[in-house]
Amino acid sequence: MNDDKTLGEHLRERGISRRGFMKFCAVTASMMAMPPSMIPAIAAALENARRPSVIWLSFQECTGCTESLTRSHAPTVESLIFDYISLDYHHTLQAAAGDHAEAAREAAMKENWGKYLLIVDGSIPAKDGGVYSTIAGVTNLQMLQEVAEGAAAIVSVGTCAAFGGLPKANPNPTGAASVSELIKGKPIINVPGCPPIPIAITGVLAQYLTMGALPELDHLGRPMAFYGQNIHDRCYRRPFYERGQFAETFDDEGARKGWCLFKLGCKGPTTYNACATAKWNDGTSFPIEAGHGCIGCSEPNFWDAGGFYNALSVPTGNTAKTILGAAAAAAAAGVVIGAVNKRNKNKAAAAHEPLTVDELNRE
Amino acid sequence: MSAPSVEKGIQFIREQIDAPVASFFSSCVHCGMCAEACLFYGQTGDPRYTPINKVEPMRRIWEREFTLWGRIKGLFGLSRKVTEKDFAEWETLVYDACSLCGRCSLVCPVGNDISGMIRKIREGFSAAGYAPEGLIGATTRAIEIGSPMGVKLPAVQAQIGHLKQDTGLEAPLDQAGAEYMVLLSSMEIMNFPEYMEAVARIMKQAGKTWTISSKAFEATNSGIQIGASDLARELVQRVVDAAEELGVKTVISPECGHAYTAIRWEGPNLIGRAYKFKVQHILEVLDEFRGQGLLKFEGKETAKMTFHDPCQLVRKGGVIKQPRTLLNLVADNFVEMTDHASMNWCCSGGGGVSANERADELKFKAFRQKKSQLDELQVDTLVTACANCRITLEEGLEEYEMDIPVVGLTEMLAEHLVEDKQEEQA
Amino acid sequence: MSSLKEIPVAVTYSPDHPLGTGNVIPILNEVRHALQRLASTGDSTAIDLASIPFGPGERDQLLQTLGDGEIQATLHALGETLIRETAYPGAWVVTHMSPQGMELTTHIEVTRTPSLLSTPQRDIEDAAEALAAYLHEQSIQESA
Amino acid sequence: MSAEALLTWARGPAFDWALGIFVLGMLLRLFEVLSLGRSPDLAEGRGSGVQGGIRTILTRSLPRASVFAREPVRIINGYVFHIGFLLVLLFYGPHIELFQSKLGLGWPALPSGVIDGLGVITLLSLLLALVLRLTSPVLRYISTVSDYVAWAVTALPILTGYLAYNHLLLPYTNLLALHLLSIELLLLVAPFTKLTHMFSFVLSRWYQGYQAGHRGIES
Repeated sequence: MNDDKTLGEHLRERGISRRGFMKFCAVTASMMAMPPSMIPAIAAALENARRPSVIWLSFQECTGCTESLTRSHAPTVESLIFDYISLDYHHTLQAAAGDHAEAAREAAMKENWGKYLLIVDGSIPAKDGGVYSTIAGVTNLQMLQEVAEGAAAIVSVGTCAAFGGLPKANPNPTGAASVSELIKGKPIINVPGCPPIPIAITGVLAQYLTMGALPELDHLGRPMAFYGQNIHDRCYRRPFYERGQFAETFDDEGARKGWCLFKLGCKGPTTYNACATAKWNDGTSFPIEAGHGCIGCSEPNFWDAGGFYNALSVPTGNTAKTILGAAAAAAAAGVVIGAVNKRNKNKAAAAHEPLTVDELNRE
Repeated sequence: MSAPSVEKGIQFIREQIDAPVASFFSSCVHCGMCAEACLFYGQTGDPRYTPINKVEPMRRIWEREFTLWGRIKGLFGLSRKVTEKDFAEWETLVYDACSLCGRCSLVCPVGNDISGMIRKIREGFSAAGYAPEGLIGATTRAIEIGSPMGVKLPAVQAQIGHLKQDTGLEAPLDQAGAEYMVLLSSMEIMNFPEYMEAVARIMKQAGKTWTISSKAFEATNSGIQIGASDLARELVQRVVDAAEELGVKTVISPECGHAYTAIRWEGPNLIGRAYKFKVQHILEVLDEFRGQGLLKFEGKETAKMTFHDPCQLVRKGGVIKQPRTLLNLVADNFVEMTDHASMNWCCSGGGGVSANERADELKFKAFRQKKSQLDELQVDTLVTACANCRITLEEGLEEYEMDIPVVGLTEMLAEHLVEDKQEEQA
Repeated sequence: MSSLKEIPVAVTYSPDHPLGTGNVIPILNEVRHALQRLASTGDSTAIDLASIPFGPGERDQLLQTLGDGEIQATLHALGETLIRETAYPGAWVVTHMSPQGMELTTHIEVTRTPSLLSTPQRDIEDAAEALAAYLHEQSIQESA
Repeated sequence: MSAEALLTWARGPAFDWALGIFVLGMLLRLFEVLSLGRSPDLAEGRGSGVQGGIRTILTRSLPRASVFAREPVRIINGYVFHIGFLLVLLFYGPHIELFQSKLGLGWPALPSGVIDGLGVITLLSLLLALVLRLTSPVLRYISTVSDYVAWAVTALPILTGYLAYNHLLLPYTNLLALHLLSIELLLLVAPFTKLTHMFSFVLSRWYQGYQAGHRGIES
């Protein structure tokens, strides 16, 4: 592949017709959650896009994010992009192994210093000097710091890289941290989810590649295009919530009728993601449509946010224990206070010197 | 001399604070409804007269001394001690601007007995030396002479003599074994001698034995009004001793509101035991006689008349139906005031206000409430069953130049008794 | 568990009473406005259905309501793309599929002719050139 | 602290502490009241104190006609607030879920839109209550700082709940956290203000009613 060619030239070289290119642009626009009116602009941008180098680092992760991406519903179109980008390092996908792999990474870094895109999945163990996870003898922490230094931008794919995810869950034995906690001074895009919706990953990559710019981000560094609205607001079960119709168990009448899953612990109201619109498995469905509440996987600390099956309005503590404890304390304190009050009253009564007429009449 | 008496006042208030008082203060939400029920606030618009504000010193003592929160606030200097200044400032609120009518207690949405608390806080004010002259004088006379107006036994004996002379009716003195012992209020001895005559007639027709005690003829109890339980106890004890010595079955409280409260409700609690006799208001007795068919009435008043409910008898005493039943026996044109029975308006002179000359101006202002009720009805005669109400009403009517005669219900009934002349002659 | 149908708890709905967002009617209204605009000013509109949340059955209901019109065309490039006019002429449904036959995106286009149907300028030029080249080659062969 | 962490804290330890202090505080207040005792009424009674107590607990919820005529707005507003507050508290689905999960006892919810409207009405009635408190000479005179604190901690949960439900001003996560925190503030403050009346009104009505019942008088 010739590095000097634009994406447009590259596609035509592969025999893609102009109609095919427009189709590609239409699909890409949809993928980036951009309105169809943007298709001509996207076409112009893609025509002139230059081939970037991408390094993908995987740390404390389960490969679910990579699975999500590679098994997404539009492999062919995406493969056009991934064929075009130079994915210079990715444990799972690359053919090279061992020293060869590391050498490839270092070569790519050197060659594209300051220009390559760094994608990270998995959290980074930061405790005890990062000894809990190493690759080729290098700690994840060190590798991240080295590679991040020369990156133009970083995309944290998945909740682990974005927010620490499961490795960071209580009691967080490895001191797992997110990329943004460890790397400062670089543009970082968080694409959280466990895993993220494939289209959110490809959409961000496509946008970076085509527009060469970072998308608009929310306060947690997530692209607004995919994480701008909460699940609850776009949920097709929202009308049931409005009417106060809730499934009480997973197999009751309400569950069968598709009523709101709020009471079963759905975290839709506090979760910002595109599941309700983009959906999963070729647009088939998403968790709520399948009958299970949202677990809020694209939010920080979702694992420790009070249990998947507790309604958001329900405090997470052991309320009965709290009440009993407080009542016991009250009983103990009450005995003391009662005794003090009684003593004060008895003292007052004992000290009572009857009021006399003489006293009344003194001046 | 003043500092220790304030201490005594605070200590007396402390003694009065019990679970009900604590619950009342815990419940108060400062909604201000009690003000809307209050005669004195209603006629002056002065927010200091809001009933719950009248017991503010008591609330502060309760909070400081009987709540954890108050103690914590005290540690940080966030709560003020009740001082001499407070006693001075609240004295008029506690005595002049409250007739203990109890209307506020009935409207309080959380059920606070505010008027009951004002009765209690007066214990501290009298002990601290912050009580009105008039009430101190009345109480002193009651203890030392036997009657707040200074009436002595010879005056009663003279009245008994006049009665015998004028009507031939007997009023037995110190007759052991009589069924009823009749108490009189000094007002009745001095201003309304008709009452004794009425009782004598009624008892005669009903065929009941009765007596007046030379040791305890006085029904009123200034100790209750000034809020000095130690003195009120002594006054109640005199009546109890006399009644038990004479062995009567029932003591009859006269047409006097607070006397009924004193002897009927507070008495046993003051002396610390139940009585060996019953206590009834004269209207209760009359209604009982009527029910038993012992009394026959003739002729009916045609004048338009209404009944002024004495607070202590009606709202706080529960004698509500009896006066109405009895009144209807002898009146053709009996009408009710808009707010009557349990929600009546006080005459403005109850709770010691009428004995407190300092409060006269305020009392007359407050009377405008009764005036407006009467203006609305346009009656010819005002009937009541409390000598204190009666004198307050008469004074108020005079002040506002209204010409409505005020009569006692017992006397009016006595006038309509069927006289058996022959029997009398025989 | 071998198939979805064996899961005992299923959300029950019928195509006549789809569950959910109530987005069908608003989108039909949007199409109506777009048609009016097209008629008066000639401006085209496109709606990406992927950006709109639907409840079960709602999308089907929308497409069923729009129905089928006179034209159906298939584009063969990067997989098939189905272009069909709806029962409301001027409103088109364009469905892009992958070479494996999976749906990628569906647009409702309100336009006189979907742009994919008209031949791109450069293709025409290329076609002219290609044809010229072909004829030229033929003439060489003939002369040879 | 991020909104997500704040929400987790508000739903977890913060709620436990607030509830614990609420229970402890309220029970202490109860002990404080009861420990003072009361002497029995030795006067010969005319009726049942118990009946009187129960009767007053029930009937004191209704206004006296003559006072109602003087202050209809204040009294009606009082009803609007209390009924509105209780309906929102007890009949909003997510609230019921809380009771159900903690008490094991649930009941049907009102439509959320109705609750939304009730929230507005309740909030307006609280505003009116504040205006009345500030404009009525009596209320202004007897009001203390504590009254305004009690007003504020009562209004906040309704306000934040309304904002959260309607996704106004802030993201829902922040608002839900604030809503929970405002409730926790209410729980913390309640035992130390007049808000104790939520329980003690039963006692005070009982005491007056008991005495009245015993004496056979109205209350």
